[in-house]
Amino acid sequence: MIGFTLEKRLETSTKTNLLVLAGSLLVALSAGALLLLAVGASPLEAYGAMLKGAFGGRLEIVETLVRATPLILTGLSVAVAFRMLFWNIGAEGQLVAGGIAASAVALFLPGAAPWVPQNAWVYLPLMGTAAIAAGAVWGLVPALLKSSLGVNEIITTLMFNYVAILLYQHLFNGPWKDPEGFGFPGSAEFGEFAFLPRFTGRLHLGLVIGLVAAVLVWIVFTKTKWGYEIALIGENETAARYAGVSVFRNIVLVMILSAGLAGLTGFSEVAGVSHRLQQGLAVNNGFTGIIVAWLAKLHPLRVVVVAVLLAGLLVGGDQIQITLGLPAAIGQVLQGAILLSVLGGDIFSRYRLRMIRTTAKEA
Amino acid sequence: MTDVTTIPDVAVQLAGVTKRFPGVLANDSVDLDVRRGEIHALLGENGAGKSTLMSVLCGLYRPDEGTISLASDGRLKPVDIRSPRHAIELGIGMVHQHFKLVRSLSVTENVIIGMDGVPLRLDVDKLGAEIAEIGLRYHMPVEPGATIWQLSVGEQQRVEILKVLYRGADVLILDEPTAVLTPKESQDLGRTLRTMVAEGKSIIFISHKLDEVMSFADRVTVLRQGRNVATLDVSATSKGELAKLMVGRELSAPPARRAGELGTTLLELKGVSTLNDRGLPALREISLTLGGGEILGIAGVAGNGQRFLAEVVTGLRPTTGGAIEVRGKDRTGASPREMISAGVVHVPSDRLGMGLAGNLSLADNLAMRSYRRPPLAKGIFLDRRKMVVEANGLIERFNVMTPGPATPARSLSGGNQQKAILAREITAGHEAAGGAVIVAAYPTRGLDVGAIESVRARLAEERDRGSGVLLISEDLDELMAMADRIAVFHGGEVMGIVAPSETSIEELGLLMAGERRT
Amino acid sequence: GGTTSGEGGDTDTTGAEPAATTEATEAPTESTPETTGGETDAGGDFKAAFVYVAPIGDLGWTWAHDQGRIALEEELGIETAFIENVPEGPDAERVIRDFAQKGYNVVFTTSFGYMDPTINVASEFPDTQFVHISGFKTAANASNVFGAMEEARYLSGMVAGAATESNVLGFVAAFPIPEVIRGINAFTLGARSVNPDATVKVVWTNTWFGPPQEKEAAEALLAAGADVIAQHQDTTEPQKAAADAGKFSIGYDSDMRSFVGDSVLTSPVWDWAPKYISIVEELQAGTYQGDESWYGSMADGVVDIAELSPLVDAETKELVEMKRQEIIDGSFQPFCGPVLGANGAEIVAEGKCLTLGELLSMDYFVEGVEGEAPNEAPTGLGS
Amino acid sequence: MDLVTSILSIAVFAGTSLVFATVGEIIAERAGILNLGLEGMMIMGAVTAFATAYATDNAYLGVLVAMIVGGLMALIHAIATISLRADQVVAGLALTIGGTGLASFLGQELGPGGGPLVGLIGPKFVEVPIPGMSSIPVIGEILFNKDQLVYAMYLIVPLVWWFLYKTRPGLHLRAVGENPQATDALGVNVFRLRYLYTVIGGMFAGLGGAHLSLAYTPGWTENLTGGRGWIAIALVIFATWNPARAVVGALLFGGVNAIQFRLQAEGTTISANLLNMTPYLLTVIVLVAVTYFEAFRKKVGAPAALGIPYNREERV
Ligand SMILES: Nc1ncnc2c1ncn2[C@@H]1O[C@H](COP(=O)(O)OP(=O)(O)OP(=O)(O)O)[C@@H](O)[C@H]1O
Ligand SMILES: Nc1ncnc2c1ncn2[C@@H]1O[C@H](COP(=O)(O)OP(=O)(O)OP(=O)(O)O)[C@@H](O)[C@H]1O
Ligand SMILES: [Mg+2]
Ligand SMILES: [Mg+2]
Repeated sequence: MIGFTLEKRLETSTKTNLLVLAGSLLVALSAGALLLLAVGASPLEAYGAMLKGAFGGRLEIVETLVRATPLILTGLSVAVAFRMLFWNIGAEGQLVAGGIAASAVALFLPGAAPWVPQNAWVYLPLMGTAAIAAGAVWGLVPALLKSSLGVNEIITTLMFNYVAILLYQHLFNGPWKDPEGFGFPGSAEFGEFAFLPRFTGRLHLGLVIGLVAAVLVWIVFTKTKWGYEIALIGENETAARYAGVSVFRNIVLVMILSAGLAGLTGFSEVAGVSHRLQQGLAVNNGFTGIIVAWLAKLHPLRVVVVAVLLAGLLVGGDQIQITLGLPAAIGQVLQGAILLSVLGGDIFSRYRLRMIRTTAKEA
Repeated sequence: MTDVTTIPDVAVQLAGVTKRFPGVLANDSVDLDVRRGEIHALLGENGAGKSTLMSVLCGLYRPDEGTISLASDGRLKPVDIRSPRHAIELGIGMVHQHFKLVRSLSVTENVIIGMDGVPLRLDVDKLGAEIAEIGLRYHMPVEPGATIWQLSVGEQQRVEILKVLYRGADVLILDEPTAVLTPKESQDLGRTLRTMVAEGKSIIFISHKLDEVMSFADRVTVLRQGRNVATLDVSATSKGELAKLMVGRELSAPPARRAGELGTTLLELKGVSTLNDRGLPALREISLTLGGGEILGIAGVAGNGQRFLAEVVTGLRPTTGGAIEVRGKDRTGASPREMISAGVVHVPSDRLGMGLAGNLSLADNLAMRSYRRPPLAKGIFLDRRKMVVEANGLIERFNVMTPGPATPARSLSGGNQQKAILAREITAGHEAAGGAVIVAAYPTRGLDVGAIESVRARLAEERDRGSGVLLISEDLDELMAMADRIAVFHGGEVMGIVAPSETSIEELGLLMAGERRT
Repeated sequence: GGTTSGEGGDTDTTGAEPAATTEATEAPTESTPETTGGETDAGGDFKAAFVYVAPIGDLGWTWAHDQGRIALEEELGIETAFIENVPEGPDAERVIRDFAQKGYNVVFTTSFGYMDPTINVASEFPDTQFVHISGFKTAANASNVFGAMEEARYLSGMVAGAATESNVLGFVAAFPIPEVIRGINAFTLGARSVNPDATVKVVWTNTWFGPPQEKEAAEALLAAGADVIAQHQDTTEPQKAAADAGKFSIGYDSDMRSFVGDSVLTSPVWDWAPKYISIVEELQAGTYQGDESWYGSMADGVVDIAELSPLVDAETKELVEMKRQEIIDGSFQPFCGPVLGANGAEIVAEGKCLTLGELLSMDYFVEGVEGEAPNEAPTGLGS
Repeated sequence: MDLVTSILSIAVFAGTSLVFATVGEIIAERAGILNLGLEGMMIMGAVTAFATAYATDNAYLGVLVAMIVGGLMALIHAIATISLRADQVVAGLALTIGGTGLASFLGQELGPGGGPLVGLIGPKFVEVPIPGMSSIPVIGEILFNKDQLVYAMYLIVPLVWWFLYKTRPGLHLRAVGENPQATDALGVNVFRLRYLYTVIGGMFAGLGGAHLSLAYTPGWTENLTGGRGWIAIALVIFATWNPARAVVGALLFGGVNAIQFRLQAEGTTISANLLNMTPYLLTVIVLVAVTYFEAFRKKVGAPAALGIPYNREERV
């Protein structure tokens, strides 16, 4: 008799990893191709248009990087928490909380404290800090509930997303509405001192913040005692306690870092792109960050690469509709398919298929 | 081709069974036959392949090569055992080394899971009565309605055996059944097994305890590095010969009791109490002292508070009363980390559950105590290269068998996991000026004789260096041989503290059963 | 892009017979992929792009704009492209820029949240015209266009006020912003003009597009005694809820009677086609005032009410049609005094009317509305 | 109909889809499979149910197709997490992301002539008062003046409960999520059961979606589920994996929005945004309470092996 079993690989080479990844992507793109064929479109043309729309020129690349900026930061945010097996599904809400706080500083500090010099060197750090703090506070409640009472964090972080988004909508539709804005929703525009500097097009300093954050998180993970403790808790909480690591303290600290990074994303978006608090801050960057983090296998430097590629998919996805006249939702379907096939395909980098033969002929 | 052999009294025959795991040849062409109505012991070092071989027999693993034959109508027929279910249908049942019970279900429910012939609609009461009856027949009383997590380890094992019996198994495999039992429970189990073989069943019995093998078994097979090195009649062999066959060399005598003078008091518990996870008292006003250069044995049936003692002393569990002093300094309420700084180290009972993070590398695991301080730590940073260097040093000094420091701790054998933990803890203890407090919980449980020898030697060595060892063990021989004093626990209380020279195994047994020493 | 495209467009479209429009529109569409990424050829076609916030199939707001786009194709034979479901926020700016860069001569951005992105991109593409719907900002090549929906709301209020028996009207409202509040107030004024006892209960859903919530809100209003349900969202759920309860409703955006049935007495509707066509024609002729701020009225055709349901009695029909003519000829405006606030204050005195600025920033309820408004009614407005 | 009756009546109606989804997730989680793809499966169920019902003019066929589609999506989850041992949390998220996108796509393609479904009016389930029972005061209006799928819920919940606690396969289901090693060793096919119950869970989610698009808010619009899948996941914990308690939770949450709008219509002046937060905050509060008391009672909450892939030859 012949059968197949999966056998654990003792080590996985980079080549295997890349091969498996390529195979998974191929599966996902084929699934997408079937969908495109089903609606009578040419997959090659569609993928070509997407590629061109994402990376086909300077402007396209700039826009892809603009789209990647929040994904890098939320991807890092999620990676930090997941590394400790804290399932922070709440980056979206933490991002919004950060955006609210950064906007509050930009909108109201000039009035409340006119003596604070109104220049970017003073205001941007203040806004960033406020955003980190607000994101952290938003993440802290689930963290404390988890670490003190063991309340499931998937649900609490998720529910806090809704609460943050409702709060934010309340603010720009109500109390924070631009008095000059004819009653339309949205806060007043910030002063220029609260704009993140731009390089070219809309590409702003947020990208650099994201890259620096990625390097810092990488250093934390691989070069510090704290990173070691996070990995230990993620692997075996009891062992971590036994090793004298305070799990309570670390859940709190890790969530401050994770949610703080998400909050910083909110700052980067309001100060770098929208320059006011308005509709459009909660556009699923927090959720997409989960995909980014997972595809990057929680590795902070890979998060950057994955974020750029995924941003390319999103930006290129516009072209499906613009040039082919097909529903843009195909882009979202592709995201799901890529994530699923990479997840599923990962087993082949962890295991190898082995044929087994048993000699008994009959039962 | 159909092999037909005609040895009438053979119930099961394994021929040339080979099983490989990645990088490991767990069973190497093993031949084994088990007769009807015999207790056949399987001996071997940790990792010798005993559990693997039996897992093949009970359908859990598929062999890479080899044939299994079963007796039917007086002839041996080769069978291809496809799954545990199939094995059960063929009359083979196994009680695993690690219990396979669903903790949230009742005894009855656990026994009938997967049973054919149970009606779709469950009549739990009727089935429970049947199960209780079988229990009585084999001297294994059980309460069918009780939920598993409420049962003691010994009772859980009865449920495991009942599961197999209820299915009408003719061949029973018991993997280290006595590792978690008290001496009394072990003897009861022996009687039960005798009743079964008397009915014509065959029993394969894995153990590391040579005494048990000698007293229970009819024949014994010794595995070494996956190969069958000998199958002998118990009556024609000795403990010494078996030990030698297992490890391939002579064993030295257990380390002697304390040589030097008792040092200053390292650890003192004054009326310490604590609660278990369900909020019930687990320790009641425990008072103990441990001096430098002393081994204080802690005896007791599992579940009588020994684990909580270890957790309280190491700061893992808060106390609800009393005081803990380390080297004369009050440490009541100290965190695990503070206890570590105070020189309390811990060899936990649950190796993979607490002592190691299985998926992390051995190097990471060996750094669990030392990562906070130089040379591994530099400020907030951690020097990973130094970590590997240090791990290599420990691996070599403590003779841990492993491909290297990057290997995940999970893939080490139990014995080597224990060696790694000891290496880490003992080394950490050396940093404590004036001797460490070493809390060693069941440090030799499940280990083979060779590994036990080395663990005991390490602990004795530390004692001789002036450390105090709190040795929690169920193995009374071990305590009698190594401890300077033995505190016996029952129901979260100390029943008495005795010196081995002034007591007997019998007296310890009475204390463990809750008879306070007068 | 540039001004040349206007002339090119002219030559392209003048010959197109109505019967041939379908072909005329398809021909340029095929060439779209080739023209990506660059300048329009000197003699090239005129291209218009639309950015939508919801799917075209929402039967509401976006659907109405898409009718305008289709009219452009059919009547002027120009090439159009659109992208739907573009969230307000950073993605919008990218999409708008992409259209501008691909050489579209005019880009219509059809949601308030596209205002900043439109203005931003406009500054980078001075040769492209941008038309933003709703909002208040303009630039040299970015105009702002909206319509006086309150006029149609007033008429629909008259229909509702005449139909109610309980004298309680329900209004399922989206967000408390002036556009919605203006609609509620105009609806209320219209209702009370024919039925002084009528009151309007408001339930906010905080959704533009939340079928379950909008249904539940309508049911709450029905349970509170309302027997005509009006709404300001992009679904037909409130209408369906009313129909299921055997009550009347007023639609919005498009003629919802065709989807739900005659229980929808009428719907205030948008008709963007005339304005879109005139913009494109003026662009092609080079006469468009690129920074116009246009607030169209019923006279301009941008707003109207859909044909009344047969269930509306003849007397009301006549009354409504009369009022409609007065609005069109400019002799009537809903927000001319006297207008009283929900708190009893006199907002606009007899003989005065609200200015456009005051209309656009309305954040209080008038007399007869029950519900939560952002502000108390002020006094002494109008001129 | 007084206020309380009408709120309860709406709660039952609004809660039905939640009950289906929650019970489905309970079944899957009892087998040890956490499926966060509930939202994606529900919305796919909703769109395909409506498309089918519209095309065939048969609402029952719509329900059938929705259940098949929900089951197929769950099958993807099963393949990924059971056979390919992918992480259950992330695989579920992928399913929700992909499912939401696909539903939106199909909503624009499955209409007549390949056009959109939005705005079409198709067959739907309407109230079928049960003779006799529907005229019982109060109770009759709340319970027995509903559509067929609500009645199906009345049957399914007790049936699932009975199955889970009183039958042999139910015992196996409970055991498999609790200790797959033990269950496997007793000859129960862990893989097969996990596949089976994951798929059944998905079918229930599809059924929940069908109730939305065929009864509760008949027709198709984007975002029709509006996060109900996520609420259902929270409800599983609220219900401590017990289908009977899931009903209580689902009705509570089904009723919250109704109450919110009723209060507005009755003239309360609490900010609508704050009122809208209540279901989410309530979820958190309930979860905290459940966790807190459950921890005291004993540790029977989550199936012990929930979320852990099972591999016979690997040590745990
Ligand atoms: N999950 C695993 N993956 C890879 N290798 C493993 C795994 N589990 C065990 N091994 C290998 O099996 C060998 C023996 O392990 P095993 O746990 O069987 O030892 P053991 O003698 O049973 O220990 P103990 O008696 O303490 O349980 C080790 O050398 C290790 O390499
Ligand atoms: N699941 C597994 N995966 C990989 N290797 C394994 C596995 N199980 C066992 N092994 C390997 O097989 C060998 C035999 O292991 P086995 O558990 O059979 O030993 P054992 O004789 O039962 O030891 P012990 O006395 O500790 O129980 C070990 O060396 C280990 O390396
Ligand atoms: Mg072993
Ligand atoms: Mg073993």
